[in-house]
Amino acid sequence: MPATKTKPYIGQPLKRVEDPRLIKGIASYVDDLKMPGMLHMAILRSPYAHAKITGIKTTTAKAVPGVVAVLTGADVNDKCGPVPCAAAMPVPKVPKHTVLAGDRVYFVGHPVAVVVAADRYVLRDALDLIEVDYDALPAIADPEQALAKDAALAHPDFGTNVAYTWTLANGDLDAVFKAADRIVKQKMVHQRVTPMPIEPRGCLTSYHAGEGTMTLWTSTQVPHLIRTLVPGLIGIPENKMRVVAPEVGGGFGAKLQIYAEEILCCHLAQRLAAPVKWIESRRENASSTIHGRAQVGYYEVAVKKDGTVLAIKARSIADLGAYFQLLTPMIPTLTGLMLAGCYKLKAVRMDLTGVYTNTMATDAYRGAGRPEATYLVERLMDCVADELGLDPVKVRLKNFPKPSEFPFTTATGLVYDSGNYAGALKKAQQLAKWDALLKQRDTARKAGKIFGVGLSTYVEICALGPSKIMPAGGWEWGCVRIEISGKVTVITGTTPHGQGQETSFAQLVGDKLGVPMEDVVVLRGDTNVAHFGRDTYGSRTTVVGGMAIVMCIDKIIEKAGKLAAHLLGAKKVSFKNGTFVAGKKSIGWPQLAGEAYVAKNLPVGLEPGLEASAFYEPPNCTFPFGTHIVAVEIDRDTGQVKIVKYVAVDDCGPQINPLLVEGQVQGGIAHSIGQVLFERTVYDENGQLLTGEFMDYAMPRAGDIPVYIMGSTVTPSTSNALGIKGVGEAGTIGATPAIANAIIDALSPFGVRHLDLPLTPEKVWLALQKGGAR
Amino acid sequence: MKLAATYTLPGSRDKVYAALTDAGTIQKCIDGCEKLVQTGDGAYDAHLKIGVAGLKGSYVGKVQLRDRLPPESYTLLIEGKGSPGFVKATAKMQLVASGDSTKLTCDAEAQVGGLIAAVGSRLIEAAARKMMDEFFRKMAINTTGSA
Amino acid sequence: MIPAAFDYHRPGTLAEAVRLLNDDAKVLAGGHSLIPAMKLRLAQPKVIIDIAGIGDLNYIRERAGKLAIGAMTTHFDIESSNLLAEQCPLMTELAPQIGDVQVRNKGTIGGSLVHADPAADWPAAILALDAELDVTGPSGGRTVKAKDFFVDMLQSAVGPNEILTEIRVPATSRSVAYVKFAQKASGFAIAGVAVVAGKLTSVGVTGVAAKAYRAAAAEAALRSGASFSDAAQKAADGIDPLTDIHASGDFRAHLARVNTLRALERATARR
Amino acid sequence: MKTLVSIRVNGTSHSHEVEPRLLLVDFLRDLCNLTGTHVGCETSICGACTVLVNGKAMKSCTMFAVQTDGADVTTIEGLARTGKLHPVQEGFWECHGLQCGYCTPGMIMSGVQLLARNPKPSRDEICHGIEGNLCRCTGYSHIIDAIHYAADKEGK
Repeated sequence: MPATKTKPYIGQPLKRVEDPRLIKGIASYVDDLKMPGMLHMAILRSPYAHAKITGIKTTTAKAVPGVVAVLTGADVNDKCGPVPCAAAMPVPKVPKHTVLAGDRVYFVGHPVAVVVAADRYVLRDALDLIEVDYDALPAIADPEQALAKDAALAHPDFGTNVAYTWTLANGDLDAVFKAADRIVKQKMVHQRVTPMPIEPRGCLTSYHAGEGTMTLWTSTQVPHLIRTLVPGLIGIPENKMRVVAPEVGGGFGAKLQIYAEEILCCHLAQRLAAPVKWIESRRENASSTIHGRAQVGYYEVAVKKDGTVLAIKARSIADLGAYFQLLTPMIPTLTGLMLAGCYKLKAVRMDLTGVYTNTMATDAYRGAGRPEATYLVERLMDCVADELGLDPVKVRLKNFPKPSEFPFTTATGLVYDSGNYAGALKKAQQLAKWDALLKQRDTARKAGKIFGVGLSTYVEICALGPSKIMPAGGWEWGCVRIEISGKVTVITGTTPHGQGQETSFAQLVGDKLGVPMEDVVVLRGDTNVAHFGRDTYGSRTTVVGGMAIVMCIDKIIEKAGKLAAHLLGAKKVSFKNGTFVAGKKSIGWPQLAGEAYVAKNLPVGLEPGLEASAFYEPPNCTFPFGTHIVAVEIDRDTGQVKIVKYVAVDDCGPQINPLLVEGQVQGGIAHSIGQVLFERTVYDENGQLLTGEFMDYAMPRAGDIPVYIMGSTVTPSTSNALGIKGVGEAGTIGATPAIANAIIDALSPFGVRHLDLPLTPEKVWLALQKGGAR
Repeated sequence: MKLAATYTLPGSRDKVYAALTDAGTIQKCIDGCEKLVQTGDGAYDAHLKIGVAGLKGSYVGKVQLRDRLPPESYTLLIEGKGSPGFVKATAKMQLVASGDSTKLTCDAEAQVGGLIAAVGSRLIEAAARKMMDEFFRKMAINTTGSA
Repeated sequence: MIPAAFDYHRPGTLAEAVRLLNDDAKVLAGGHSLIPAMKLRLAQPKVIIDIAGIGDLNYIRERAGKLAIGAMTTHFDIESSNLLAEQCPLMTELAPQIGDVQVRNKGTIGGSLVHADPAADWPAAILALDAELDVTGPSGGRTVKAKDFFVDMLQSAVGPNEILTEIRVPATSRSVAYVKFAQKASGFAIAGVAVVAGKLTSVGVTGVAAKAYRAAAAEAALRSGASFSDAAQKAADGIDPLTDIHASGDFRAHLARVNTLRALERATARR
Repeated sequence: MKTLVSIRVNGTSHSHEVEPRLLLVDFLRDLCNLTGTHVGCETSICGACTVLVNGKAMKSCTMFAVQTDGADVTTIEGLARTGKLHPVQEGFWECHGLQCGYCTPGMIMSGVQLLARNPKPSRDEICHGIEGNLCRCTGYSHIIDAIHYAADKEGK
């Protein structure tokens, strides 16, 4: 019998169960998988942003010894695809997203031809030998210019670059704006960024002709969504398709997708009767894996003199790229949903125009539409404070809903489950030693330094989500099985890829079942094992995945209780710490499991076995929140920004594993540091991608990271029994405006009220020059 | 990318104009022009091996002379593509007599795509300028000879 | 990314290496400039001459009042050289600012110099120190002065059939400094300024223009008694600065001036 | 034209006839079946492919296998050869120094290199020591903790 555990696992900063294989280099990412007879696939991509293909010659490439196939759009587009978009949005004209280009290319990196060979080196040589003739066409790469009358058209057939318009309007906006003392206005550009997981995409496919089954191993966050959508695109029944996400080297939304290469790779495995592997190069990852953000907005806030914020109006242009990926047109609407931030507004309005450009599709990058909302709202709050001459902290405090007002319905129509925004703000101020920090700023400025302090108070929407608001089911599935040996197998329909749920779910199960964590194994990421699932994105895994597991545990305990009562000869048993007790008699899991499966002494009507599965349908999303406070110092001569203080207080409800929460928040903040200080995806005016490698796309390194002061408050969610909220994107959502606000505060003595990200040294230096710095 | 430059070439405007629009001379003056075949009036097919130092790429392309107003002006169109990407340039040439020499103003607009645009952005403008300077340096030697 | 195929030679002697060289061949030193270009297929040499097998190209020694550094000496070997730290501290100050640990462990000073990347760090120091560079070719050896070494963008004075063998730098006082503003993504210099302060202060600048240069106007101003800040203002005079997505020409020129002042101040504070 | 290349990897000799253009990382991954060394950027920036060549950390994506003929290479798989984790590996585990784990082998090898040269690094020295390694998940803070942990552990 295993040792009974005494201390609860939940709430402890336990080290991860998944780590040993990763730190020893013996984990299996997709490129680590090999199969006998395996072929490799490579894609020839367009160097043009927009062009007509007038001819493709493949004969030389085909003649290279070792080359198995060279195929173009004409060979494959009617056999597989198109690349699906699942966003339920009315869009009048949607380009058909074939897996390879037809007679036109619409962005740099657009797949044009595919080569297959047994040897990767030969494959690469053959790629150079495909000759494609292009007639260049005018390209458009800037979303705002795309709306100009004489703009080049991304898809000339459509006659316009406008993909759709979308409006969210609540409250009597006009009346509120009329009644306001002042309207504060600001244009903001949310620059395009590239997710850049360190592992690029990749997949391996194998078709078993005898069984008619297809297996796809792919570096994805969403094997289940792929299994739902891809079978129909490759002519395989859903129940003959298996999708496996092996170890996945980072996703950040870039792998919340179904890509042309995955479909193509499946098709080729069937067509060529051999396993086919494709591994993306970094340059392909930069050009042909989704990008994020890319919105331009004209924002207005109606305020009263005392700092009461009445309404926000947004006119936004979202750069969608040339094609729709899985959720492309939907992402900017999430910005609209979160437009009220953590404030009590009387009205909101967002008029959104989604535009096509000759660029890679934008889609869900960490935060997916919500960082844009928080950034714009929190920047606006500072603009309001600036214009009214008020303290930015007081402006925020004035407009928060009180804890007693929750559940709180926002002006955008969301129902925030629980919150104590002032509580998190106060805690952050304490940790930051707020008054001393402001004094430090005064002293620094007197000494001629450029020093700023900024904050953001954020709320975000997590645990996506109730099925009614999701494109294809927002539930989650789980399964818990007490094996005959008493070991516990947990299967989750979510697909964690670094977030650590093999650990946090084991903690949860260990506590709830009263078994040692070491006896719990958490399986994920294989549709033949996890029969159902809606996968990992939108900070949903712990909440919805965890709740599905809790439901399973409840079912198992109930069933085991019946068996225990029967075996103990009692009418009633109680359950505690893994043991069922009736009077002085007790029975534990190993015995119960043995009896349940041997099944010689079961109560009448009780099924053998100790396994339960469950679908959890969340009644609502969750709304974690927090406050980040940042202090920066700027080098007057170079414009270089240094973060000198960083305080993060996040409230994601009770924490199952605080170490993992801290890791998620810190990782998220790093993405924000990148976005605020240097990250940007650059297309030139002709649609050429200039940030196609790590040599040109700057990301944070260790030296860019400040020493964090981290804290938390705990306000349980009322949406689920665990009270948990999710934390995967909180860092990215809270940090961007806090860092930006600190920098703008530092520049405010030089007349700066707003600058668009990224705040590169040159941009900051130019602002200082303009503001009269020597 | 816009490139503008003024060069002074020895020789009369007629001589310079003739040299600038002569296929043989053009080929001699472009470093790495391996082949230049006339395909029509003012139209040529070119094979170029150009680049910077050890980083050279092979390009196949077309050269066209348009809007020819001898000896005052013409427009040069160059399109080339190769494994490192593609180049497309339009250059307007104005010739003005200046004593024994001819002053030539070149207003060029170039578009570079593919790999060279993605990884060479820092170097492209300087490389293009260098190639242009080199072309006219050689052209000057040529027009001196024929003056 | 996979390079195009090539023939590989690993000669044991310099003479053999020189004999193997031709227009289609490239010398492989540490490979940290050449291999990335080959993987991108921007460079497709038909022949690679790996000179790592030539035993006597990796050294740092004192000779005739100068410090002689073999062309195959890695950045790390320079960074950790006590001899250089004592006698030519600009070299040990600059070396750890190159790339990263892994790059410094493999990349060599010779390879970097011959590649003549306009944003490489070494050229600033080599120019400021008035180094001498020994080059061997089919007709024997020759010595090139630093000021003649950087011919143009990505083009050094080393011919296609020559090999750089040794770099000689003078012993200096401690009054030296290298101040660099790095391109965030690649770590290459946007403006790197090396100063050797003394009676005739020299200033080498890299990253700013198509090739590294001596800030002659700034040096002249210093000679005529200008203040550091006035002299530094001339650090980009007469230069056509590069522009790219990481920095405009104006900003590069500005940073050249800022870093010149900083390097002058830092160097002289060490007097 | 293939060349015979012999490399001692984690104490075991591996000899293969290879094309000279074969990258060291492909030699390790494809011919030695040591897939712990990863490829992230291919341009010598991200450091996921870091291995020790004769004790020095190098980026195996920017080296030809022929260049390491006769060398001693240590990969992530070779660090815990006796079955006991290297202190840096232990630090990464204890301090949650990894999430997706993809950059981790390279990051650990750089950590090993750092501590070999500087057993008691400051925070700044750690940052300098791992500046050739990118991590997109952790935000580095826990990685810095992990290397501190290893330094303390090795110092004891």
